Amino acid sequence: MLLGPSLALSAVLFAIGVAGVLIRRNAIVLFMCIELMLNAVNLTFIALAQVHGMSGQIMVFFVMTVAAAEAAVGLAIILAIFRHTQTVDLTQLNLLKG
Amino acid sequence: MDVVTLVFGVFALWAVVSALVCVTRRSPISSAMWLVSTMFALAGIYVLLNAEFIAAIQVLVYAGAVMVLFLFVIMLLNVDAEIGPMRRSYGWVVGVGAALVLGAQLLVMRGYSVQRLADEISTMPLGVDPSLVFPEGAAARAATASRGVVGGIAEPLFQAYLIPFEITSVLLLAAAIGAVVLAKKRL
Amino acid sequence: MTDLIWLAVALPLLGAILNGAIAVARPTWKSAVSFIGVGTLVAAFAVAVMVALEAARGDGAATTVHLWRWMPVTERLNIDLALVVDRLSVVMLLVITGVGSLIHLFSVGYMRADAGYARYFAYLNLFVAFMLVLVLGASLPVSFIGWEGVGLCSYLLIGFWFDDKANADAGKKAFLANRIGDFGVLIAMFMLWWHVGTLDFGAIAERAPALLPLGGTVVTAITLFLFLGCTGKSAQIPLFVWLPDAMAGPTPVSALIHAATMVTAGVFLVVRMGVLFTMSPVTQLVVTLTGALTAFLAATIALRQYDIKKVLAYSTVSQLGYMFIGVGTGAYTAGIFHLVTHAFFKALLFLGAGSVIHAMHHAQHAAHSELDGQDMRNMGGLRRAMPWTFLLMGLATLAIAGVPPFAGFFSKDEILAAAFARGEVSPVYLASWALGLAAALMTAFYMARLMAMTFMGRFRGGDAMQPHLHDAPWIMTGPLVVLGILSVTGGGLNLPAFAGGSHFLEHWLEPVLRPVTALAMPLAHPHGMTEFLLLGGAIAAAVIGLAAGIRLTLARPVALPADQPPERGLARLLAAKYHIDEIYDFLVVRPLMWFSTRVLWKGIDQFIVDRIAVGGIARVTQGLGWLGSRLQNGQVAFYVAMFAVGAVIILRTLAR
Amino acid sequence: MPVDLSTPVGALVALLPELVLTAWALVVLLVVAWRHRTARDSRFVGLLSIVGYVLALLATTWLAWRGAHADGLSQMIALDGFRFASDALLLWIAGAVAVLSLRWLERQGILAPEYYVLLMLATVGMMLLAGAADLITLFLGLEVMSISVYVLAGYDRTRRASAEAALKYFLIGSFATGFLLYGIALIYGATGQFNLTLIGAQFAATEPSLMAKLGMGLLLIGFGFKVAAVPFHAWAPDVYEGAPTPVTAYMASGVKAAAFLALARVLAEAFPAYVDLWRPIVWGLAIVTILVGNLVALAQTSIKRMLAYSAVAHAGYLFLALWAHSDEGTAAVLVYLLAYSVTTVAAFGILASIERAGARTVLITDLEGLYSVRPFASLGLSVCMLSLLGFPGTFGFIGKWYLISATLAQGEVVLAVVAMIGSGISIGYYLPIVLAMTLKPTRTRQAHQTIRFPRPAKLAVAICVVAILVLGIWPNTVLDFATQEAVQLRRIATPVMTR
Amino acid sequence: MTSFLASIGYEHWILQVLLGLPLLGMPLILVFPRHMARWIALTVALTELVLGLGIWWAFDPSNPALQFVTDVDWIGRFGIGYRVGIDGLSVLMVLLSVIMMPLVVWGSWRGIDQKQRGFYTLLLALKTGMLGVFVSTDLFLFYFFWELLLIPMYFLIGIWGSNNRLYAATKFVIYTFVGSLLMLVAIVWMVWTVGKGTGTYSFAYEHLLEHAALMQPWAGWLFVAFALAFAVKVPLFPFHTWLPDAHTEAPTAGSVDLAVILLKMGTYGFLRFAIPFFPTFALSETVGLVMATLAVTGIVYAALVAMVQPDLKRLVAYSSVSHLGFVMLGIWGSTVESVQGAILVMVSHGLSTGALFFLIGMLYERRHTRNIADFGGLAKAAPLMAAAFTITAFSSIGLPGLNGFIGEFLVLIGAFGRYPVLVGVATTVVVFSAAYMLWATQRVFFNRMTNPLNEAIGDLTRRELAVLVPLILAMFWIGLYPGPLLRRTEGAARRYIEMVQPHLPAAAMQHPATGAGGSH
Repeated sequence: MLLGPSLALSAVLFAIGVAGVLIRRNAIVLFMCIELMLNAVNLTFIALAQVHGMSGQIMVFFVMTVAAAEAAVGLAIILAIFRHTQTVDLTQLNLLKG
Repeated sequence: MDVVTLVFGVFALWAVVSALVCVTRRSPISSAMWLVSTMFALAGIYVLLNAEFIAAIQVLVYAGAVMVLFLFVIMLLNVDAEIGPMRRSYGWVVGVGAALVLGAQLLVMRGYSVQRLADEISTMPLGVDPSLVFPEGAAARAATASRGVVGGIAEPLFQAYLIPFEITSVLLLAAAIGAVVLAKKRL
Repeated sequence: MTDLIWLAVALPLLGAILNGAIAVARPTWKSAVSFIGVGTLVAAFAVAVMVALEAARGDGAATTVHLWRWMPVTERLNIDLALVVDRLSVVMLLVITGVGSLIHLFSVGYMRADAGYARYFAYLNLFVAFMLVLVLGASLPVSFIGWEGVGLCSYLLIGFWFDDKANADAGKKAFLANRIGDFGVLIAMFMLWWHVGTLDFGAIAERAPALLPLGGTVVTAITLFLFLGCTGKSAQIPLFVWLPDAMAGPTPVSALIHAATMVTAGVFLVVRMGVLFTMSPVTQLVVTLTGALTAFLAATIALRQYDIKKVLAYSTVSQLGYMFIGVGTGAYTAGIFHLVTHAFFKALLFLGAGSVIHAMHHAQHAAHSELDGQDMRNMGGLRRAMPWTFLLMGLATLAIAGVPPFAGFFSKDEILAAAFARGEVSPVYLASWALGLAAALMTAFYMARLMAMTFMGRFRGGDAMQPHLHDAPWIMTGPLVVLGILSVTGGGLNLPAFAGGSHFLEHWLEPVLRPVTALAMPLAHPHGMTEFLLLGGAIAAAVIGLAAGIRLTLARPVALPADQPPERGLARLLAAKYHIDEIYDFLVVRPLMWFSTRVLWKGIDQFIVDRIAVGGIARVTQGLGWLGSRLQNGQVAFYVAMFAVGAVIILRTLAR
Repeated sequence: MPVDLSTPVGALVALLPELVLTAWALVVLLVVAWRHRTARDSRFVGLLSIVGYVLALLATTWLAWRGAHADGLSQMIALDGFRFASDALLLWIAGAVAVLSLRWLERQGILAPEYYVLLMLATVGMMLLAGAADLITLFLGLEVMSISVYVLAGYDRTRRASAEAALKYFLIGSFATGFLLYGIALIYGATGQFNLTLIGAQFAATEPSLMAKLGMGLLLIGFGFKVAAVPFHAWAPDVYEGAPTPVTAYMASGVKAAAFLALARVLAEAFPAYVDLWRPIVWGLAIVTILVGNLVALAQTSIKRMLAYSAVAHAGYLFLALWAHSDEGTAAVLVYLLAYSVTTVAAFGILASIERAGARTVLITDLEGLYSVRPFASLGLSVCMLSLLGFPGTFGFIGKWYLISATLAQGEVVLAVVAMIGSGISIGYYLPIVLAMTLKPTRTRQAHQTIRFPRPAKLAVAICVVAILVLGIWPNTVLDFATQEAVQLRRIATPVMTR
Repeated sequence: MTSFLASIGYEHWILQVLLGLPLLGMPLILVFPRHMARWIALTVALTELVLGLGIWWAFDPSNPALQFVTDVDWIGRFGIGYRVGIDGLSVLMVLLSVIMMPLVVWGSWRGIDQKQRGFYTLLLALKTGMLGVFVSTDLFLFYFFWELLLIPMYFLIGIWGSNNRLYAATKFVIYTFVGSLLMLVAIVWMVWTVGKGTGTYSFAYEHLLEHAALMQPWAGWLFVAFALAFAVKVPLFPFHTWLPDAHTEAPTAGSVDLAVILLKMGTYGFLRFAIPFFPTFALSETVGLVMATLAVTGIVYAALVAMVQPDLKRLVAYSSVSHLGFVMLGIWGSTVESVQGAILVMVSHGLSTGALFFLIGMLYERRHTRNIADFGGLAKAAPLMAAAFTITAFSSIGLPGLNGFIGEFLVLIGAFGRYPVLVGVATTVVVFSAAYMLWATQRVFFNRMTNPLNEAIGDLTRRELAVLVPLILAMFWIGLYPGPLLRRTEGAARRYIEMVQPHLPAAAMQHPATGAGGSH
């Protein structure tokens, strides 16, 4: 059933996603790293669904929906900020601080 | 080592390498492409893990639709590759360090086998039969076998998980309105 | 009649209130003021006489008159506002109301022209009321009302002409010095209450011998603290400095408060607390020695003073020292005796000086002179212009110098004899006797000097003033005459056996002092040769002093203040009063002010508490806040890193 | 009225408030399709949306009045007093924010009435989040809310700050969602369940497994982000400052309330057995959040930002009630959230009226002398500050007292003391606002002349301020109600636990 | 009188009326035109005075328990009630507040010439708060009033104060608020502890007091929490630095209320709550010594600092610190005498310092300065004022025959048995107090008049006399015949001592009348 290896793989992918979020500064790439994290979690759900039944897979279905919705809104937000600043470099987006 | 494990290993390596490359590429486009690659690898694993329907959606919706949206935006904005180092050096150290520690913390779950899970969930003494503890898993497999992949997932989705399913409609509506409001040129 | 003793207090108090009201509402009603002011005092004197007559008839037992419950706190602390009439308080009562009446009368003339006439009489009446409370109080707290009250009146009267800073300063100084003494009295009260369980004079005398070990630390401490109070009120070392300054007040005030009555309160207190003092030999020693040193020191200063009132002031300090030698040696009667006679002749001297100053003042006014009307160097030869004053002051001088048979002779001799007799117990008493004798010599000297400079020789104030000098009106001279008679005959009050007397005062006070006598070791009175030698010594001192004083003063012409050559050596030190004021200023006042300002206020209050502690907490908090807001740098990466670190910590905590 | 949630009719009944609101949102959306050009349109839509909240509130009331409860296990959505109380709380907040937005949007030139639709959808999400009996519903509710609020935060498209706020909120929010989701996955793995009650039952019967612990931790981290607990708070000040002011009010009160209510439910229903495990974490979060929130608030000059940090600090106080893990604690969450939301809405309402179109953020110094021009506004804001400070006589005090009471009842003194220290620090930034308004003179004659109080906002703020004062003196009704509802939350978990 | 009052059910409504009338007056002031404000305030104040004076007769001195008790549920679910009542510890403070009220209004009659409505509204609010603190017998209610007071005081100082008012107002509020934060924790903790022990969760004072033993394990911490709040309010050295600023910057009415009532709340708190709840800890050897030492340090320290103050109000403020030190010393002296003395010092300090602040306010109205150096020789121009000031000054420094003496004497004599050395040190203040007061009096009213501005100042007006004369009469009355006051406080003091008696360590001295160190 490959439960352990799947969970391990998902942990590794999640960590890589987190690392990406931590080190990248392009908002879009950052968002992609977050998608990677979600994918890692999905893998966990799928792996666990083997023992717990269909509900895990259904959850993944919902997660994908959410991811799609987030992508739509997120990319819209990125577009909106790009209109203001002509950049998606997060290091330059620090109007708000203190 | 059986064939399934071997294939899993291949897919896993593929996924990890693709993910690593994805987060380290300067160019957003190539990052996106490597992410797609990761998703394909994961879809392969999903098949190994008896989630054929999800694997299909993964390819169709995720790798297909969502990532195309990403690429579309990247192209639209014509974002160049990041210039210079991605982060200052200590940023790298902190970022990678935190991620490594986090990963290590989560990686302890590699020790989970079905048997261990069964032991933990069950209140009975150690060494119970997992199939007794996880009847739902067995039932799901049986349902898949009898009604096909889609039927197995559809029934609970539209019965037990009807409410969440309906909520997703609200979610998508909100996302649609939001995206439109934010992205359209003039209000 | 004794029950009506409260009238003696109430009458002057009423006078004070009425005069106070007039002072506020109609300050020009001077006749009414005189009538009320003197009238209430004379009425009080009448009450006193009647009470005294009744006391003379009785067996000498004390009568306590309860007026109302003052501090009914608990069963054990239940202080009534009560007055006690016994033979001691009767003596004081008579002196205060009697001499007080005379001085009030004198004041009518002396203060006539002053704008604050009503206010003056209000204060003076109030003083008498408080003084009577002091001597009549049945317990320490009640007496303490009077004790502090007279201090208050003294403060008000010294600073009567308050628009001169020096006067106001003098008043404040007097009050503060007194307050230092009051501190002692308060502590003594606390100790008495906790150790003897009562603050009633009668009860203390009754219980103390049983409850306190004879000569023990407690009783010594109590009496020493009480004596601290006495040094304040009665101007003894180390607190005497206020009295000379107190001469800033009107002269009748000096006569009444700073010579006849208030300053003797300390002596009175020692006698009142005789039982306690007798129980502590150490304290007795201290009292005697303090008295002797004060008598000597003050006399030396008086030698080189030119202000007529200052001379008298130091003389008062010196004479008070005598009284303390008396009460210190256990010769309480002698102390009281000298208190009474001193009241007569010192009041007379002050009033006489007042007459002189009054005359000088008038003359100055008429001649538009700017001279200092109190400086003896500007006087001289006044005997012709003011014969009555000269005569009466002369009598008083003889009395204070201790020339027999004037009043001072007997009382002073009795004190010195007692000190000499106590010499067997401790050589300190002998030393005190010697100091007292030396002081007596100097007393005679400076009094003779005063008389000589004032009344003899020729007038040095200039010709313009001379025609305007004359004796005071009879309303002022009248009281002087009465006091003169008393100064001459006052010695009769306790005339010793060798002079054919019967020790009247001693017998009179015997019931009061009975508990003391029971405790004290019998004092061997010097008899025979010794007695006569002592007498001879005293007389010799007086005579030599007087003669020397007159001779030396008149030996060469007195220089005017402006022409005075600078003094050298000891004379300079004496003229500067041993620099004691300056020393106190340097050692106590300035350091205290510096300490309060620099260390306490600016240092602790503003710097340590406000800036370092409170401000520090505020600043550290704000600093932390600022630091926190720096961390909020607007960078998503940093926020996410913080997030990740937090996540790591939480997971670590959970999955240990 | 027992409701069988496994039947479609039962689900419809149970979700009545959400359904009503969603349906009304669709109606409003249709109206928007026709009328979205002028200020009047915007106002009209706004008013229309308020009707929706009222209707949803009526539906909630009806459910509560009928005593609706789950027949058997409550699946997906809870059906108990706590949910009705939560719904009512969230609906009133949303309604009040809509009222505050009524003229504000037009004045700021934001003429897109979809705003109100998004606000309604976000509210639906919040209600689902707070009422979720199942981790799936919880996740979806959270996402409905989040996505709508991401958009709302960036709604003022003329301002770069607004867009930046939206981006930051979105990125960090999605990041946090990943953690939350991972947590859900592991809990699912450890129990095989998504239903909170069943999870609780499972946990009650087993020793805490590694997977369960990690899952719980990740879930807490996810919630920690939503409630802006330190160190997951960093987004909050930036986003609060950048977002349009009514949206900030909505985030500070509504989003935080929904997250806390959900967290309270999760902790009470799913994790009661592991209380010893999560209490130390909540304890630590509370202390760090209180201290950091209050300290950094001290350093702020902008009122909005100051209020953002104060919101962080208040999240810290709320953790006290969670830590207590008792009926009092749960009731305290309700009471405190009500007190806090009433105050926050009023404060932001006044702040919104003071803002000028396109101007920079309002600084504390900008308030100087406000009293002489706008006495009622400054008095109102003063009352709000005192209420946030927890001053007796205000509703905020009742809330704070209740929190402390609940904590101390469990024998925990340190938390209570830290909360009080936090309060002590907070006077250092609440008082200067009162001081600036009432005691300082105006800088210029023209100052405050441009302040306009739209009538609806005025009404809403006035009601809030009066409520703060009245409930500060007579909180009985609210306290009784909260206690009654809180007990219901516990009643569901308890029988299962003892199984 | 007593029976008449009983017949109208006086004791049942009087406290409610006293608390409620100012609250009723507040909206009236806001509704009526501006010039009516002070009249309304005065009417309310006088009504309160007339009604409140009945307490003097209706109060039964022989009954040491709480009287005039009203107990109504407030937040019944949590054992919070509107519980009020007074006993010997509070009766004088209630009366004092009631008596001061018209005087304060009158004293502000001319001095407050702007924003009158706000001023009098806040004044009335302040009054309710002050009375509330003294009559509350429910800890929640107590805390409620305790904190509520800060608001009106904050604005009174902040709006109508002098130059540095913002700093002073902020300092005052922050000090007091921060000080009393932990008290809230302590109160709640007590209620829970007692509630768990007895099954009854109640904030009622009597209930908590009865079961105070249950709090023993935490007594130290709880006491510290209470003590911090009260010590700041007293103010005990070294928590006193807010007071000089607040006093100095406040308008006359604020200073007077601060001095007369607010400061007493701290010492009252010690007597009412902090010590009776935790006697074993509070009166233990060490804690007692620390508190008494702080009290005595404050007494002497403040007197010395007062001596060198250039500002008249600041001087009086420091003198307040000194006087309140006596109260603290009396409380820790732990004898009936010293406690009675402490209560009496609270009253007499109110009278004399109140009068001093009124006088300084009158000077300020005339000359717009409080700097001592700006005055001099005023007695010539304003003899009545000089007389009033001198009498008050002497009352303040404890001249026997005036009010100040009785209290201080009782405190010192009562505390001497326990802390002989400290009392000795404290007694030295008779010198320092005389020094600062007389020096100040001299520099203001005596000496030569050098500043021509001082010549024109008028003497006291009739209104001002009406403010001062009652105070001065009261000073004499208390100084000469304090029996009626002492009788009213004795029961409570005795009950208090009996309560703490078992917890007292052996005293340094034993009174010979009883052989016991503490009680009678």
